[in-house]
Amino acid sequence: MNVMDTRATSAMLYLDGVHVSFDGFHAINNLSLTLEPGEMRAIIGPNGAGKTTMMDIITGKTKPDEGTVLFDGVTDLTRLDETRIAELGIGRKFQKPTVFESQTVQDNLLLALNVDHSVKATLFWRGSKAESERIDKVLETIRLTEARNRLAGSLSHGQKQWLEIGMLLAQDPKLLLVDEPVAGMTDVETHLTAELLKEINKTHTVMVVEHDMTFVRELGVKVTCLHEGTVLAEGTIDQVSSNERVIEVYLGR
Amino acid sequence: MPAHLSARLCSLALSLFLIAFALPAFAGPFEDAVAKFANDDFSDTEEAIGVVAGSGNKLAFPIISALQDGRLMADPDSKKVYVTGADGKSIDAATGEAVASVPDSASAVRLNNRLRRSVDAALGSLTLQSPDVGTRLQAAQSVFKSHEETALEAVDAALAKESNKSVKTALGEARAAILLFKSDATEVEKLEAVATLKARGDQDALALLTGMGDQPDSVTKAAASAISSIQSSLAVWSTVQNAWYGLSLGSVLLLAAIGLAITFGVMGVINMAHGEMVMLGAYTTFVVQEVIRTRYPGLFDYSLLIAVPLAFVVAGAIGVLIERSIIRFLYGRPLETLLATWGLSLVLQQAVRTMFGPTNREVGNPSWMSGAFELGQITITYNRLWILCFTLAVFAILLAMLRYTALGLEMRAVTQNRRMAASMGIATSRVDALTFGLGSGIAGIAGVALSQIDNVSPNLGQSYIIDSFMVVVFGGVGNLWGTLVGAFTLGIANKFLEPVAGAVLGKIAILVLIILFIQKRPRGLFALKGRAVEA
Amino acid sequence: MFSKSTHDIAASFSRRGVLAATAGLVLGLASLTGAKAADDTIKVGVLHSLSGTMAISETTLKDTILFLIDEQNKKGGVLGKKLEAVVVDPASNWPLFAEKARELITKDKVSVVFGCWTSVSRKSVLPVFKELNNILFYPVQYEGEESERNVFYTGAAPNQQAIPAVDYLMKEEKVKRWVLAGTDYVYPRTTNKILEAYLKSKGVAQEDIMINYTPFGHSDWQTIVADIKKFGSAGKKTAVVSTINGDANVPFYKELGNQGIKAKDIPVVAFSVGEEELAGIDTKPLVGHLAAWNYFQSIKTKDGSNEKFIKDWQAYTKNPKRVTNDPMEAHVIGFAMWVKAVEKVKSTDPDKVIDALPGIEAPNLTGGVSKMLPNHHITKPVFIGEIKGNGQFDVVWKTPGLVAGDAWSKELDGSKDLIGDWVGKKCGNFNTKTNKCLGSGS
Amino acid sequence: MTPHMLTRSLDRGATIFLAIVAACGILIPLSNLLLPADSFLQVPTYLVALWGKYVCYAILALAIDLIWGYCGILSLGHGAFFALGGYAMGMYLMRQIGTRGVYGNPILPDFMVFLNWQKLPWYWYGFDMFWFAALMVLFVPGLLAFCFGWLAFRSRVTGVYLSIITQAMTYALLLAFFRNDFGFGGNNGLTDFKDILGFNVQAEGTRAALFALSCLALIVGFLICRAIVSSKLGKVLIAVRDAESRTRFLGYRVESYKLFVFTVSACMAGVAGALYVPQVGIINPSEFAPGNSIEAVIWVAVGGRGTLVGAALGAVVVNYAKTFFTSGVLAPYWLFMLGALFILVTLLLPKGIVGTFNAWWAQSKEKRAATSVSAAAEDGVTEPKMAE
Repeated sequence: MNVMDTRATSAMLYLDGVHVSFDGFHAINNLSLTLEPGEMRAIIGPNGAGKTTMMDIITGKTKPDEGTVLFDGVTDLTRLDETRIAELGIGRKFQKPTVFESQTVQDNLLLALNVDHSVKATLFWRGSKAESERIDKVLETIRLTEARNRLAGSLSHGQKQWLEIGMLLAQDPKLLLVDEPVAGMTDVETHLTAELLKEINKTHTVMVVEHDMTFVRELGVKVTCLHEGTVLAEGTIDQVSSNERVIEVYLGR
Repeated sequence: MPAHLSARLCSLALSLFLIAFALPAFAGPFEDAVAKFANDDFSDTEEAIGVVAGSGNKLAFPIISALQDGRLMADPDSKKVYVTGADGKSIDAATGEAVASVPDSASAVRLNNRLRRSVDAALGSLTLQSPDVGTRLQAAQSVFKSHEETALEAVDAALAKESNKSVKTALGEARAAILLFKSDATEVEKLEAVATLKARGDQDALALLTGMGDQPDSVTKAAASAISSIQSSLAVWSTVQNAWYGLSLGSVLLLAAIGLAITFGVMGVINMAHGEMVMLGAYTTFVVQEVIRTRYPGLFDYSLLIAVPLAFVVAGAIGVLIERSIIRFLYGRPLETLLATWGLSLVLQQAVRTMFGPTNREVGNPSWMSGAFELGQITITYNRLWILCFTLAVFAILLAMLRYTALGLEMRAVTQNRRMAASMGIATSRVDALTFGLGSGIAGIAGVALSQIDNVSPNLGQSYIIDSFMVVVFGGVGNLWGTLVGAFTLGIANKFLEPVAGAVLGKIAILVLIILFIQKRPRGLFALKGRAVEA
Repeated sequence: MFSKSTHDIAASFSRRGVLAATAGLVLGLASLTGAKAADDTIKVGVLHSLSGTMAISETTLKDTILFLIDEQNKKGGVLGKKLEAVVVDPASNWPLFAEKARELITKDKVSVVFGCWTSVSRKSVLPVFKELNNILFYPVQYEGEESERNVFYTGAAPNQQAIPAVDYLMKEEKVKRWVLAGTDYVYPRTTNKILEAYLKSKGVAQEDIMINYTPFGHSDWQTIVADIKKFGSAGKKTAVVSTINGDANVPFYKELGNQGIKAKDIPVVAFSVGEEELAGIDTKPLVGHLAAWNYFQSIKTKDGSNEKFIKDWQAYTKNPKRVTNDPMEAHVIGFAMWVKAVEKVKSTDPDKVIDALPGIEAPNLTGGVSKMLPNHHITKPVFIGEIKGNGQFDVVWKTPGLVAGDAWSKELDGSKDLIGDWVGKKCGNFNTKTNKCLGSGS
Repeated sequence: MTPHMLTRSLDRGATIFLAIVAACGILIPLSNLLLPADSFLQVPTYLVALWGKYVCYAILALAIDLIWGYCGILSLGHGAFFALGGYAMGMYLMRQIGTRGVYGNPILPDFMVFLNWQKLPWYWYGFDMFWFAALMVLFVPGLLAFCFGWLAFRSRVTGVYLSIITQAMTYALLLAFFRNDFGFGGNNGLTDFKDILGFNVQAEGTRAALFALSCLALIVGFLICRAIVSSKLGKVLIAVRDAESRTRFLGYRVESYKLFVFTVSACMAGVAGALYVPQVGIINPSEFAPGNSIEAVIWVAVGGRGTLVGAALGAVVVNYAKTFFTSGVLAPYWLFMLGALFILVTLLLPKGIVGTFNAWWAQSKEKRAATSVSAAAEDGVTEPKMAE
């Protein structure tokens, strides 16, 4: 841990001593975590470990009671709101797939493109070739080219998950926060998703929250285990899964 | 001038002429005065009261008290006046002789406010030595109010004999009031009077002191200091009074809002027909009272006790019916519920208008809810006090119900996690219906209480719906304690603003404050926090 | 025609527009049909709210007109034709009043309209009556300051209600201190302005007048009643002149009763509280409080006209407890005057009837005869009644003769030189100083 | 508005709607003015005024649909903006009366004269000029909406909370305008208008012109709404409606978008009110009554939320029903019918008339939905969810 502190300034994401509580319940307790640029990190932990709340803190949805959250070594995220944080380049995929169900797949991606998001720009927007090319590319990546004109609400669960990942791609953020990307997916889909994330990781920093150990193993990246709002263990999947306390937490006492 | 009126004036003039010339030949001043009651002229009646009361005749008391109760009958044709007793026996007022029957042409001698005051004053000095303590106290108080010099003798006589402490104080104050206005009273007497009134220290004393006119310097000075001391104590009391009014208004708001706190706060149903549930409760009260009036008049004081459960059942049953037939199809679409229930409120209003007519219906106050008592220098009306107690009781019962009964547990389970509750074997649709019924039933109970202070008309509900929503939203949706605090906060704030800004501006100010407050705390005073809220 | 054209256009687009176009067609046709008036009857428009906040007061007036028409038809109608009532519901909605008035006159071709209660509803329909030249009988006491060619005001003007009431209190009750309490709208504002000026002219000091306004439907009277009590305990006899409107009265009187303000201490004289309003309150604690009107149900008449009217009315409504009130009497007078005028000119043509109406006399229900004046107001007696325990009034005072209604108050600076005279000057707001007809009245 | 926005906004449904409105706007006044009064095809003046009123309501309904149907903001206080626009116009009309008021005062309106006002309050200055009043018709509702929205949207007041405080806003304004001291004529409001731009407001020609103008305003308002909802901004609005926080995480400043449409919508409501006042001849505080605003929302629900055409249609249908039921034998029962209509529409036609029709149409021609993106976006508005 001490080793990491010295590299804090160069980290893509840096959390230190973060606390948050709801009505006396400590959801996050002295959480410290660092993510290097270009890294992919898997976060595991039982229900209520504070995984989603951590993401809420990073993306500005929840304000921590105390602690430091730095992005790119310089930006204090605790002072910014969701929009500003998204503009800085942090994209998020939700635990429950959240796409704009009454709009087409293509429009979902169009909305996600990281172009000027001001009211004026969207009001007088006219599609450009570059934009449609990017959308085509993303559609291809997430294998939804055929479904581009379908309403997002009519997609299958797995397709929705992918669409949401596709929206992240269109957003092209520096840091991707991916919450349970394979929940409810078939084995084949899970495998494809792992491949997709690895591909994405070539150009982006990624944080994945996931329960599915097969999937985490397939990703083959450093794993952090959270419990009761604090880091329980960190290391390779094998190191973490052999950690006694982790076993205790997962299997109950 | 209409013909009949001039005819009446002519006959009046004629009869005056007859009285003036024909009667004095065989009657004394007392008999003359009594005959004047038959003239149906307020000035004559007033004159007659003065003469009769001051005559010392033993018939004076029966005549005046009969006059007060509308038992003094006068025959305009024969100029005879009769006192009818409660037992149906009558006497001739002038002679005291019993008469067999009062002629049909006789009617009760009419009074107006001025005469009522004269009657009070006259009865006051006549009953100062009544054997009954209550009557004596009342007599002393009416002498205090009228403070006529002529009563001084009677007051002094009564004071000498009086043994009861509170009557004695009242008599002392009456005496002080008389002396203060008596032109030939000595300076010492007047100073004493000022001191007595200062000790009394209420609005009436203040009124006498400010209105006493020219006095010797020393008295004026003493009065000025008494006035300022009374005024400063009254100022403190007025704050207390505002707080009480605020509590009272808050209790009305709370009562109207509790039902909504269940249907809207707990279930998330925006029930625009909530006000109509209140109205149904009020109409239930009306029907109950109507039945009691016609069939069992003795039970009138219990009418509200009977109406409360009935109103709960009526409004609750209609609530269940509404939930089953409309609202259950609209769960998860709160804004659509708003529209449907708005339509429903129109239908219910018009239904009541068709059944009971558009005009206000009379709902009486039972005797234990009428009147007021003084607490220090503030007046507390019984109906407001009872409504406050009633509201708190309803609130407590509701809380206990939600916490300790099986239904309460199921309700909380269903509202927190419907799917989970359903999978645990709770019949969620039954719980929904019952919850909505409970909210509506409580609104019905509120209607019983509100019928005591407001109109019972088809529009009754409309006047409470907006306020109720404000209270629930201000307090924080889904939190009964928030509703309680919200209601009392708004009530008290309103009542402290009203004397400063006036009723209209005060209300506007409250609304603006709520709007601004919601900016600060978008989920109300007692908002639930955490991720669960967002999900 | 427009329906047809829209249909043509729609046809060329068919598909999605069909629904909208058909709807338009149906609606258009439906509104065009039924415009033909039957010739064998004379139509009488009834423009009173039957729903919404004003239904509480206005529904009775609708029934009154239906009753009067029924009675008239029993006598053979007017000019040998039966009268036919056309009832609409303007729903206490002021723009709807204007719309319904227009509909009554243009579509239903009514010869006269009896209607409105609030001033704003009258103001709303006024331009319609002027434009389409028809007749409105307005039966409610109001703030005055108006005299229109097409409107006949059968309710009281301020000088037929407010001023006599204050006179009575000054004379009979020796009142020296005044609370003018009202709902914040035009009638109380104007009445209080008039009364304030009048009281000052009688030597009442400014500090002895307290003016208080509350919003419509005000229901929490605790503070104000306490203020009145306080104001009343300054050593001078105090009275409240109440112009509190409709719904707010019940909670006001209940609070008065409960806080123990007896009429003999601080009497309240009201201009908007009649038998109908009292039917909703237990009046025992209110005995002795006053109201000023031009009619009370309890008034006994020599010829028994009032008694007969009440009996017929209760028989007609099949409700032996149904009360009568002042605006009802205003409609009775207005209706009788209109019938007489129509019979006089043998026509229902509005211009002829309007010209014939001033000078027409009709018996009122209190044994006198009211007369339509050139300013389109009528002469009325003024009564002061005390509330009795049974919800009725006991008349304690009345004006010696009939009082002529003033369209323009003599107490207000803006209107003291104005008169309305539709006979000689043909002008509703004639300035007697400059001898000019002001504004639109010309 | 740039040309590409115009072409983009006009799909078939929109074109038909505009054609119908334009036809009404031209043919009804012409028929009223040119045909003899006894002709069956002549539209009587009272119908012109009546339909003019409906058209104004339709504009208000469009304004509400823009924010509710597309952005999920349920305002229960939109009547306030309507009324403010109406008051701005009413003040102009009052000043136009000049010396023709009953007291002949050249400056002060009648209600000020008889309440003894000595001079014109400052906020009445400028309203004698039409351009100023016309500006205020847009500016006053717009400013109020901007301030209100700036506060509310920034602090993320949403859903029911927002609905309730919009209701509080209009209720507070209702009470304020009832106050005679406020200087807007109290309960009686502003009335007895004479001229507008030198034309007699009562004249048939003026009425016909006002009707045509209202239709024009409806067309322009409709085009503005279409331009907004068919632009990318429209997609963002729908995104905000369906998943507000998701939109935020994509980097959209949701409050700016809401503020923008809320203000535009308020200005439209203001215009509707301004056109309404000369046609009905009165503006009074009851226009601020919360019930009126709720009713306006119901028009939109009846016609079909999120369809624009439906909103306008709903306003006309409900108000026509009201006119129809409040006369004749049905008069005592009309509230039953209106209430039942609201209940039945929400229960049986949750998408409203046009929404249901669209769904039916889309179903019968399913493949059509896939061909055009914009048509799909409109047809496919299924079950709009309440914003969080």
